[in-house]
Amino acid sequence: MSQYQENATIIRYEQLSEDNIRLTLQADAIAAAARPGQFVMIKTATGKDPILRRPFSIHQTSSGGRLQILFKIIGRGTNLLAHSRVGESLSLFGPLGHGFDIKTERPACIVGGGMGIAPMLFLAKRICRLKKDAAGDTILFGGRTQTEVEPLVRDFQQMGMRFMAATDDGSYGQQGFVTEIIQKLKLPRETVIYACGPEAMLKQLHIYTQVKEMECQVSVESVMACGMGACLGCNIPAHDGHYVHVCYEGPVFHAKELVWK
Amino acid sequence: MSQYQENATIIRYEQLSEDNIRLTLQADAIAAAARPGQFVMIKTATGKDPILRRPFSIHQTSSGGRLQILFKIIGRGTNLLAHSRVGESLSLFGPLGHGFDIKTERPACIVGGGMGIAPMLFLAKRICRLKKDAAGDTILFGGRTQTEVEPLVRDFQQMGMRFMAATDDGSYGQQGFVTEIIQKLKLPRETVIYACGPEAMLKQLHIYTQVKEMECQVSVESVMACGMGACLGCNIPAHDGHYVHVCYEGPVFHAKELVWK
Amino acid sequence: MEVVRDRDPYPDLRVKIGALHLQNPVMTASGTFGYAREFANLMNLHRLGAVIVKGISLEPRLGNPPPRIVETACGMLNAIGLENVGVEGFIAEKMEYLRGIDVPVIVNILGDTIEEYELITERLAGVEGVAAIEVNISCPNVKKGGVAFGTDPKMAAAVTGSVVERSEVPVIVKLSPNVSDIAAVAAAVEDGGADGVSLINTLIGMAIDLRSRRPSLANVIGGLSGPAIKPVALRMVYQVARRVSIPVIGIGGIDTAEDALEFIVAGATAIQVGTANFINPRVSEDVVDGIGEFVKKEKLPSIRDLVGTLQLE
Amino acid sequence: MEVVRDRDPYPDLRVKIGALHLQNPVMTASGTFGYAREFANLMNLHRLGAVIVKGISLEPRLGNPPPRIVETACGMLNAIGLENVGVEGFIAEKMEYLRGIDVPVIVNILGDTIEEYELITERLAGVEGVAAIEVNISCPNVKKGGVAFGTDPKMAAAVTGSVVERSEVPVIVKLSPNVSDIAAVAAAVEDGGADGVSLINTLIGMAIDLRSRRPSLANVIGGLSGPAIKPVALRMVYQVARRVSIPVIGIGGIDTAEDALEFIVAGATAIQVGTANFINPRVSEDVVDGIGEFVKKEKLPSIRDLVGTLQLE
Ligand SMILES: Cc1cc2nc3c(=O)[nH]c(=O)nc-3n(C[C@H](O)[C@H](O)[C@H](O)COP(=O)(O)OP(=O)(O)OC[C@H]3O[C@@H](n4cnc5c(N)ncnc54)[C@H](O)[C@@H]3O)c2cc1C
Ligand SMILES: Cc1cc2nc3c(=O)[nH]c(=O)nc-3n(C[C@H](O)[C@H](O)[C@H](O)COP(=O)(O)OP(=O)(O)OC[C@H]3O[C@@H](n4cnc5c(N)ncnc54)[C@H](O)[C@@H]3O)c2cc1C
Ligand SMILES: Cc1cc2nc3c(=O)[nH]c(=O)nc-3n(C[C@H](O)[C@H](O)[C@H](O)COP(=O)(O)O)c2cc1C
Ligand SMILES: Cc1cc2nc3c(=O)[nH]c(=O)nc-3n(C[C@H](O)[C@H](O)[C@H](O)COP(=O)(O)O)c2cc1C
Ligand code: FES
Ligand code: FES
Repeated sequence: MSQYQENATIIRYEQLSEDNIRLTLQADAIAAAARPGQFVMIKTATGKDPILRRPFSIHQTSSGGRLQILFKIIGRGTNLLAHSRVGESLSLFGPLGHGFDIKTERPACIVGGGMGIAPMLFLAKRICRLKKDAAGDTILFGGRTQTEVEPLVRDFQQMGMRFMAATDDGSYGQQGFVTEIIQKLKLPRETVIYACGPEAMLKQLHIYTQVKEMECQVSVESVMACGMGACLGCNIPAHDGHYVHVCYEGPVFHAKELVWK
Repeated sequence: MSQYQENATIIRYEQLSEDNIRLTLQADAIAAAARPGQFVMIKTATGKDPILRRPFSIHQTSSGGRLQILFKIIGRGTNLLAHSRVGESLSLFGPLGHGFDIKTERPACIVGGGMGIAPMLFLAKRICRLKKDAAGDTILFGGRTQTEVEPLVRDFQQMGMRFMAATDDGSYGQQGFVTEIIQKLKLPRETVIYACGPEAMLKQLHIYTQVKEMECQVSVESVMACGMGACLGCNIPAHDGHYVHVCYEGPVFHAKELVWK
Repeated sequence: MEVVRDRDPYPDLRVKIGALHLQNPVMTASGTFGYAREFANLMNLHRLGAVIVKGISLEPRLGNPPPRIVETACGMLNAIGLENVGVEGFIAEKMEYLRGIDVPVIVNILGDTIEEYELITERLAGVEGVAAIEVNISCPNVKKGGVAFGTDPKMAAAVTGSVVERSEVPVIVKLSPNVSDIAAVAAAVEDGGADGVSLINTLIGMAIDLRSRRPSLANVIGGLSGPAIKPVALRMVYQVARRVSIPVIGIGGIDTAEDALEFIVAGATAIQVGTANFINPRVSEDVVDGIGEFVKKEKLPSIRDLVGTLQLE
Repeated sequence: MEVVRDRDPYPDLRVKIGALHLQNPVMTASGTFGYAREFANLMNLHRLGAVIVKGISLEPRLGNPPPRIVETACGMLNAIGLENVGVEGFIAEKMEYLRGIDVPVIVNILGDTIEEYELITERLAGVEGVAAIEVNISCPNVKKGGVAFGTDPKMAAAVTGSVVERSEVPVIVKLSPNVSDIAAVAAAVEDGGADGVSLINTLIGMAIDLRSRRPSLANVIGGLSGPAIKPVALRMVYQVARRVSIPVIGIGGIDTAEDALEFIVAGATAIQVGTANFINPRVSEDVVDGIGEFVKKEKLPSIRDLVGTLQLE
């Protein structure tokens, strides 16, 4: 696995909602090497404050070396990113971590909750490319409200997979949590769940897939200083009493490897 | 003397040369209270690095609460300012320090070297306003090259004072240092010299005015943390063996009060 | 708890340092607020819990030659060299204005010998408007200065004792962070009779100008302050608060009400705003407002109920 | 001065720490560079002066629970808790790759007792590819850990002595900044037989999450690193370099070649890049380049001619 550090020019800036933004970057080397579920580390400040880079999943790559990130403004770093402009350049390195382990011979159910949808566009596209027919696959996208979900729907609908959206308040798609909806889907047992989102959601999926004896791959988060295995700061408890490190042993894990409080 | 802290909107951005920039800010209270030779402290970073504000002379104020600063890009703070855009707002407080002591009944010779020209537009305008006739007054503006000097010439020529420009390389106006030119002017002894610029220039003017027994007011610089008398960090040696503090006892001093190495 | 004044009774931000009553826990750190007057144009002085003035010595001091300050990453170094008007000059020139601001005035004092501390304390005794004394045993700028006192528990206790003995007002001892065990110094100072401890003073640091290969400060070394030192200050306040039973006053990189509240959670009864005054002259007032809003939002009976509430499992 | 390799003879950046010869003065600080392999994709490892690996203990350690890191103003706090594979695991799993990178490998070691330090040293003796040992007597993260050794000159000298006795390679002792007089500890360590001292390790700090009123780190306290601590590090390097005659290795907030050169001017023979590796994985190589350009620009015979050239009047 090779990694690169690039100064990537911002070639497109999309404000998807009040606090959700999508940036398209020209990052040839990283885009070419990236696999679904991997992430990049981005410097958000020009000065030394905030000093650490911020991790962002690779939302999508396109021929021509383009790479997209989709992010929510939650603090200082994402705020600075939100103030960046087309034409400016960002320092990023990657691709980092282990992505999803795509099982081409088995049906897929992709579950994204909130910003957890970020890596799923890349994943869905890749699955569609690898399989002749993705009609048996499903994408479940849950969010708080319409404004969070709607702007991304078209990108997913083009995919040729079954697409279902849900919002907590019912303002778009079905009303309820994706974890409730998935129960009703009667997914075949060999289905592989690929999920990213709030811990509560991932925990529910873990319990569900344990009961159904299904495979569940989850992309998780942690604080990170380096993103590439140097600081050992990104540990989370593993089921065997040891720790795993999200940046290089993850961010994608089999749900059963982790501890779910 | 009253001071104000304002978030001032940038209403005009002028790139006068590669590294000289003029910003026009809407800063009603400060503009209204300002006197020539005073300065403001401006926050250049959104984060905490660089942490300290930067001092800038008030270049000009206009009716309608507008205030201009003219600055050269020399480091991180001025670089950040140079990247600011019209519509954004800057935090500044002032007006700070003691300005020039204008002697309306005596001829004036304003000498600005390099960025030392910044406070002189404000001073020249004020002198013209206070006197019926400023024909007996002179403005001497010296710079390294044409690019530094030319962009400001028109503003000064409109003033109705005798205006003379000089450049070290002769690329604009007379060739040579303003300190040489002033010798040739045969200024009447009662002339008051108002000067701002490189220390070497100010020292020459001090020696010249000592010999001629003329009054010489100079605006000087120092490192500053607070700009308003709180930190005592801006001291420079005074002729009496004590220290004076540039931010509140200056920045304008009588040249003979200071020590010229 | 008795009160000096009952200005804005709710939110209840009142705190007590020994016999000293403050309307709120926000003070301005010595040397970063001049003699208060400098800020009168830019904020409402009467909103403060207390004002601590620039360190006062027995005789006037010229201070160090320039340059005295240099910016560092998220902080600054200073080597002012304790320039001040001296205790007589302070009483003659500064006290009258300070008496007028209607806020407790705490006089920060320093000396090169115990005798100097004693003489300054005696001179300040009975001076109207002096609400408390803060003893700087830690200023790192003057080589022969406070340092020795601040790093040795016995010496620290000795200075404390002789100042307390001569003072008619509460005595706060300001600790140096440049020690192996600040809690030990705090404990010694408590035994010496201090009514409270304030910490931290600046960390000793240095900067070099590569072009000239000279120190950036004429004094070579200086005191590091600002957000950069906040984690060290917070840790020391936490350690000291667990060790002593007198009130602890937290200082170090406080920029916002959140910063101040973190120090209070760590065990500080009150806090001081220092370097931040240079960047935002009305920050101390903003911090008072922010603490008030927090107390309301969290529905705390008073700010005192937040002191030392750090949750540890 | 003899050389190990004469790669790019000019500019001459070669330095010596005891019998250890480095092609340039730039090392990577322990715990911030993994086991080097992590950086192979993002920089040219062979450009480094030396690689210092994550601290190794006698037995493997799990380290602290999360969260282990938190960002601070121009810095970060870490409480990794010295997670490492243990000396056996290190030799078995990590050394082979490290032998291949063609750069001196310095093994950073730590223990809870002198005996542990001795056993690790004995185990490393004769292991091919170990160019030197850096003894961490200062890691502030594990409560019972290095701290005691690092703060007491006698203990520091004792550990040094017993490691030096058993080591076949040069021994560098890494000092703690959380002391009143770091030069005294350095002097004791020199007497103990150290070939060099490296400083500073992290300053002990703390951060609090106001919302939960909990420490931001599971370990409560952690080590502060990054640009925020550079002024303190530079001051300590300056003080130690004037006190000892063995080589001093400067560490603390080094981000650029300018930073590194300032430490060298202050008296450091070599430097280590730490936290900056996280922000720019190829920063250590950039620092090597920048130092080379400086030596050329200033027409210095070698980088060694810059060591301790601080101008004082
Ligand atoms: C592998 C990985 C991939 C990620 N991919 C994406 C992505 O594609 N899109 C996206 O929007 N975000 C993503 N994140 C989260 C993103 O990194 C954080 O939102 C970002 O670092 C916040 O930076 P900030 O400076 O804006 O917030 P800060 O100022 O650092 O923090 C603001 C507040 O948010 C909290 N916070 C900080 N980081 C996180 C986090 N990781 N999760 C939850 N709360 C946090 C802090 O505790 C603080 O209270 C990812 C995180 C990881 C580890
Ligand atoms: C009262 C006063 C009024 C001023 N008015 C103006 C003005 O109208 N226009 C203008 O362009 N500048 C003015 N200056 C200078 C201006 O404040 C500095 O140029 C600015 O602070 C530099 O900030 P920086 O972050 O860009 O540079 P830094 O990154 O802080 O410094 C970059 C380099 O420049 C050097 N430097 C820093 N400050 C100064 C200084 N004051 N003089 C010379 N070298 C310095 C530093 O040592 C460093 O080597 C004034 C200064 C004072 C004290
Ligand atoms: C310019 C300056 C001058 C100072 N002078 C004094 C002083 O005279 N006496 C004193 O006890 N502390 C003095 N200090 C230390 C501050 O009071 C405070 O303890 C320190 O700056 C840490 O707080 P901060 O990070 O909020 O600035 C000074 C600090 C600065 C920056
Ligand atoms: C995440 C992290 C882990 C560290 N682990 C160790 C260690 O295992 N052993 C050690 O001696 N120092 C360790 N350090 C300290 C660094 O080696 C260095 O001394 C310190 O970070 C200061 O340098 P810096 O400011 O350049 O980071 C660690 C530092 C960090 C940030
Ligand atoms: S973030 Fe540094 S090891 Fe994972
Ligand atoms: S800059 Fe602070 S007193 Fe002058």
